[in-house]
Amino acid sequence: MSVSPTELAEFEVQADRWFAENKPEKPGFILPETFMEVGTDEQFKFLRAWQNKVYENGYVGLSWPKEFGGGGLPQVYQDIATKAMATHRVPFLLNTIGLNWAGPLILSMSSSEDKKKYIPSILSAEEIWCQGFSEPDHGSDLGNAQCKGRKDGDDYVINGSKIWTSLGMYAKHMILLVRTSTEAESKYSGLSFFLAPMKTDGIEVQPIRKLTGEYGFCQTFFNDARIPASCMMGKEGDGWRVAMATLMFERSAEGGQAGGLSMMDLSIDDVIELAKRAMRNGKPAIEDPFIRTELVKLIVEAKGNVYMADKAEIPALEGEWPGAVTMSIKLRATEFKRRMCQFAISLQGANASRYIDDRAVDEGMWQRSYLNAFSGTIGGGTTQIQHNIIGERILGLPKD
Amino acid sequence: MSVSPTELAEFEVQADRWFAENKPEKPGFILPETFMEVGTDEQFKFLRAWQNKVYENGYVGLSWPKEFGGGGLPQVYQDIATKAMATHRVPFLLNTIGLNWAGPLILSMSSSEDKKKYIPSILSAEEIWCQGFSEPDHGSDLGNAQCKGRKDGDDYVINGSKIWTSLGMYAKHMILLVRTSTEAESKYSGLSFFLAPMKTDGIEVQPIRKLTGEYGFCQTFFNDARIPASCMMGKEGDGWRVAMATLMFERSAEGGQAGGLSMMDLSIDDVIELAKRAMRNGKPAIEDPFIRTELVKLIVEAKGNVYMADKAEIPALEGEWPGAVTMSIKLRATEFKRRMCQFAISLQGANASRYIDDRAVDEGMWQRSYLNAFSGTIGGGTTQIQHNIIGERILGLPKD
Amino acid sequence: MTAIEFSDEQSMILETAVNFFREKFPVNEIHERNENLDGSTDLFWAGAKELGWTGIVIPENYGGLSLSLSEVVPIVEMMGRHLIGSPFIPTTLAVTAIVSAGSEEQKARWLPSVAEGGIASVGLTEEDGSWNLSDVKTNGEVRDGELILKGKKCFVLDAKRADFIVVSAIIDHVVSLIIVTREQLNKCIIRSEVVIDETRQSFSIEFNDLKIPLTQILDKPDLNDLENAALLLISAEISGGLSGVLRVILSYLTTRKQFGKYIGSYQSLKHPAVQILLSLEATRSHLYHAAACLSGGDKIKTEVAARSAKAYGSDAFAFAGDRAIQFHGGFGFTYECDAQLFLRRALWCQYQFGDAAYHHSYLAPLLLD
Amino acid sequence: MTAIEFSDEQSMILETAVNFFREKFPVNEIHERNENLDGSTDLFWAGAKELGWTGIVIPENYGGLSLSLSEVVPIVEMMGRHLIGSPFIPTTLAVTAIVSAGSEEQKARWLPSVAEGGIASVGLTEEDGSWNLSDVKTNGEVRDGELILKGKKCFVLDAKRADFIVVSAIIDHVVSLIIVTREQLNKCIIRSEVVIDETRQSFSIEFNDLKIPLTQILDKPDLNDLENAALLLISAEISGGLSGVLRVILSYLTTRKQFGKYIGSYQSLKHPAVQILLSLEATRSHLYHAAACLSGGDKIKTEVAARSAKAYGSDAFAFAGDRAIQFHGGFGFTYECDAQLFLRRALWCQYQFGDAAYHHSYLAPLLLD
Repeated sequence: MSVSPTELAEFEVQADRWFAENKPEKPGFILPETFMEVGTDEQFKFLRAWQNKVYENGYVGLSWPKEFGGGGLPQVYQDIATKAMATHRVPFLLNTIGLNWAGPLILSMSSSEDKKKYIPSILSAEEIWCQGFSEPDHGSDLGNAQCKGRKDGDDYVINGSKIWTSLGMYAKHMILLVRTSTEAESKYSGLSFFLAPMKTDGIEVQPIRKLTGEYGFCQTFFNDARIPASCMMGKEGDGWRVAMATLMFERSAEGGQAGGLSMMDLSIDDVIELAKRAMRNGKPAIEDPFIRTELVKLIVEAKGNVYMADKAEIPALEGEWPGAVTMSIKLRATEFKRRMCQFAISLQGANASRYIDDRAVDEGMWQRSYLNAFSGTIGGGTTQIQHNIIGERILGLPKD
Repeated sequence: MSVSPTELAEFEVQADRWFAENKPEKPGFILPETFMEVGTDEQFKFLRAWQNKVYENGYVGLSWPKEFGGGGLPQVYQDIATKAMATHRVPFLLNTIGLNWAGPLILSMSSSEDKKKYIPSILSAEEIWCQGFSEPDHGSDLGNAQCKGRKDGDDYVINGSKIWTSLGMYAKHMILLVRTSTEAESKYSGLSFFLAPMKTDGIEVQPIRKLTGEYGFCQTFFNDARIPASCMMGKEGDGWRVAMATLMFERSAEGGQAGGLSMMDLSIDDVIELAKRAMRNGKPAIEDPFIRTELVKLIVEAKGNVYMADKAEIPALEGEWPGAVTMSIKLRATEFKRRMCQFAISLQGANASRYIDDRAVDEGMWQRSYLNAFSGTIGGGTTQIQHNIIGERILGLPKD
Repeated sequence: MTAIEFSDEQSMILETAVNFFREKFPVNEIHERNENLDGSTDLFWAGAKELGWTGIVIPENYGGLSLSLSEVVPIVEMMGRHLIGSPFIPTTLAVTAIVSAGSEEQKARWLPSVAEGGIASVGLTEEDGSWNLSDVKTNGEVRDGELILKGKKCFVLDAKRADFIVVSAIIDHVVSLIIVTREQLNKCIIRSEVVIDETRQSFSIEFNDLKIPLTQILDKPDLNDLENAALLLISAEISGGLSGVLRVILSYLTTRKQFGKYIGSYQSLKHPAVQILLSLEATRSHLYHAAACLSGGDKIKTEVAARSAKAYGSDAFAFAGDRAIQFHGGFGFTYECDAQLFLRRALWCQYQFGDAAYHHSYLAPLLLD
Repeated sequence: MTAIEFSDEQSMILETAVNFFREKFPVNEIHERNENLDGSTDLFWAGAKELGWTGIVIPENYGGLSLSLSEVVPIVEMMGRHLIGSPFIPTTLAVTAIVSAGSEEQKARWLPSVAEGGIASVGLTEEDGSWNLSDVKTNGEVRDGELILKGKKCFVLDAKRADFIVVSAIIDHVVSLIIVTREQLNKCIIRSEVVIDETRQSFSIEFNDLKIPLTQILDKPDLNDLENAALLLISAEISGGLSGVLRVILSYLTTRKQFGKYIGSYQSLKHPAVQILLSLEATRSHLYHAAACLSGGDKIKTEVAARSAKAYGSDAFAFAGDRAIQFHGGFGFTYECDAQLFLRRALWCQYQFGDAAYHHSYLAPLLLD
């Protein structure tokens, strides 16, 4: 489909105006920054309503097929809408796993029937999705998943447990990785992948208290839970391949995601702004030479990450180690955020010791963000594992 | 032997005066900072003469037995003499391997006859010692030494090569680690240890050019070199144990070394002094806020290393991980030196790009010291291996 | 002259403290203690009283042991090791202020009760969070033979339990220290503060023209001394905290397997653990050197040593706490994991009484000019 | 608007450069080339002439290609990759100065010869090593219709080969740029300098009342432009150098065994190698962004981008060079190992035209105020 620049420009103006006018007022409680941090019912309701409104007004799923509730437009429309969300710093879209993991997966491999069944309610946030990959004893070692599924008639009987299921309390569906054979050739080929209904006898969800003191993740227990075999994605034993495909939607810049803001991200600009407000030795912190140097270093690093994304779009500049930039997006972004929050805290003098409270600087947001930042440097393959992956896959270094 | 404080105080005054009066003039060439950097005959002659003079005047080997040419005094005398050398920044004592490795070893395990044969000429620098542990293909992996010794009558016939033999061109003796059996129970128990005479047919020494551009290390080649079996330390197969004992003389604060200055060490005070001379943006570098902060951090780190040595002397402060301080001396000192030299270079503006030359800042000493600093972070077990050793032996972490 | 003089008293106290905390405050009960901070404090305080710890720095003639802060250091270090958040530090600081700045009458009036186990605290920080103890907005005006105190103090630890607190205020353009009694405190607005370290009970106190007898003004306060004392005690807490968090890290690294191997065998975890160990040894060395300087009485040396210990130690502790979370992986992200307790403690210690950058800026002229 | 606009010309030149250096200057002959710098330069220069590289930034009417420094960047990057130390950068800087500040007459006089393959250089640094290009002590006095030049310049690359050099001097309290010809240079004291990067041929030049026609004074010099050009080209060299040193590291990590395993399997080597890779990607992105800014013509943006690229890149390169030595173990300590060549190059790049700390201090007001 060809896109006229005029139409795009008009859409940009329209999106910009809509988000400016419809940005929700601050509710009376602190909002989470990502879908992984939704800890209370009021937060959940607020965010679900927001996604629904965004969808009803046509700003999410723009590139998804029309027949399944999408906009049927080129990706560039969604990019414009997402950018407007970021510009106006509106809340993120709650149904992240649905929009960016399960949705693209279903669109790429399910039957038309299943697409009709799942996709529209993902977009409207009517049905929330969660993810069941990690297990308590095999954190980063997905291939070693031990949660078991035994074929029994038309069902698989699942036993075991999954951890870090965000929105587990609210989700209607889970993308679930299960070991259906212990005698497969390799540990990977013994895995299968399901779109599992959460309202199933034998599935129990227990919230986990995070290091921040809040809730937001769950542990999901399976006790002889019967999942229909028809819920399997691909064939038995395809689980690893499907899971990897799913992870690619998240880790890299592959297409297919519904788009939309997935986090209310703090940027280095927020830190600069804080440094202007914060006082050090009776003067704005931003006048302190040490703080200036540290800020400059962070800004240069942040800009480097932005420019890298642009460089990755230019094939001629791919260089000797192709893939380095895209494969390191998560590593760079999450580690940068952690350090940035640490630095932001250091600007607050003795008040840096405060925590979530109206007397804390920015209501304790920086402290909370710092602690939450570990979900990025740990979840989805720790920083240490990311280094291994890049070292081995991109640089060709031998395995440990 | 009891020591009277008055006598000690007198000796301190005496030593101080002697080094003040006898500190050699700067020769017309740059002096090396350690025995590993002696690259020219004029440097060698100058330093051998200096050690000889120090010995003749009774300032080295003070704690070694009188009958073998030592001073027969308590260790504290040597400590005082060594401190005076450091205070007056006189040249280091050339015969380092003899004084601090071979000498203590011979004193602790050889016959009285051998002690008489070797010890006095170690102290006088008449006979220079070198070390033959490392091999070209097994840098840090001493236990895997492949240089072979085959018993043949009263000799061992040696074949193979050793690397990083400092003073190899000048040495009369080598402490040598050789594989005398390939069928031993473990790779360690196949090793034997010799005090090998360098003037042996089949031993050839080839100087190695260092990254500094200078010479100072050698590679030693053995081609059917016959070493008398009587030169063996301990029994056949004891080599690993003897080598480890020898390394302990160097790595930790164990007693037994002859003492004396073993390097002309640059300290953080030299960097501060440089920062006062160096200019940045038209003002002394020491007035620049960034440089001040970096200097303070380096000073605090350096002080920490000094205080740690004192803490290690107090058993009540040993803490939960005994041995951490002594086992990390080399690691901390060498890494600190490397970073300190890097920083010193950064104070020199565009002149930091100069190298050994009279137009360079301090004649290019800092650049050379930085490059030479890698001998510390690589030799005798790299920094990476030191971390492993401490992690495994002190913290009890599992092996790789 | 060695940099660290470790007295027999210090040695004995350290040994006692090691055993006391190991028995009474085992590390595996940290979470339970946090659920019941008051009960835990009672338990600690009873033990401290029995062992004479509450009177260590109080002169003998006021019922104390006439020892110095150097002998308090091992206790605070072990408190840090076991993550105790009692009023021991604030009480000791209040006592230090009175011992150094109080008149004989004042000492006689305030010290004996503490030696017998009373609790006290200090209020030195204000709403702007400035670390400079001379940045004081709280104001005292002498009127009709009384001091009228107006202002607000923050981060006053254990204010609800304290028999009295020592607060800073400007009187006649000079920073002064004033004792405020329980009775007087009861007339103030005291609000609990939410702080990152949940083992702390922190409060803000608002003085609205609070009337205080002039006899409660301390004579010749030396804020520098008081700051050094605070830095020394926090550094002790940091040193102990570093041991504690390293122990937490090691126990996970040696028991948790990933990809079939103990995670402690991976160099990306092993090597930082070694760095933490060495930073602990360095922090501890700075700490006991600072303690020795304080005993030695040289003010400049003490300031250099105390600031160095705090600057070095607080960065090291923050690093260790941060890595503790990371190295615990998913478990580290839970409230249940001890790692977060130490990270929160590290952040508290880092940002009370000045962070590394702040102290570096004060060390620069002392070390370089 | 993306941050990096990569033109077709850049793309073509990059491809040509990659192939040219791979064929003519293989990395396994670096040591041999260093033994014969003049021969190596001749070889390079002949190729550069043939490919039209010597005239890239020279306007068409003076025999050049009328392209910009952005098109020079890929060439310099590949030079850095292969550790070439030719007069290409100094020549390009001299040309840049004349293109931007010269009159039509001056351009007509000096540019065509360079387009045809002449060599030039710049003298902007003096004995004090100041990075601020306005810190100039060399003095020019106009007397009897001539300029009398007095002073000393350092780090003038390839001065022995240059047909002319552009030097900075104070004339009437203003920093000016002056062209000094070969003939005039022959009247000066030119001394070879010992520099850390042995691929460089660096010289000091002393002017003792050297007489120069006034027509050799460049009209409207903009030192900022010249600095940005220098920063851009050094950043290009750094970016290429980072690739080069990473390749050296990787080839050792994947072939050398220690304790029975390839050393590249150890995380303490693998993870820093990844850090170096990512720092290379960041440096390269900053570099081509800066090139785009320079083409775009916004002066402030260009300054920010050029300083950022140099600040970030030079620290990254120095780190990589340092680690290259360390990771090669004993072999890294030898002159024979390529690692030292890259470390020396890194130190050269780090300390010419300002290090990271220096540029951070100039970036601060641009980014924060």
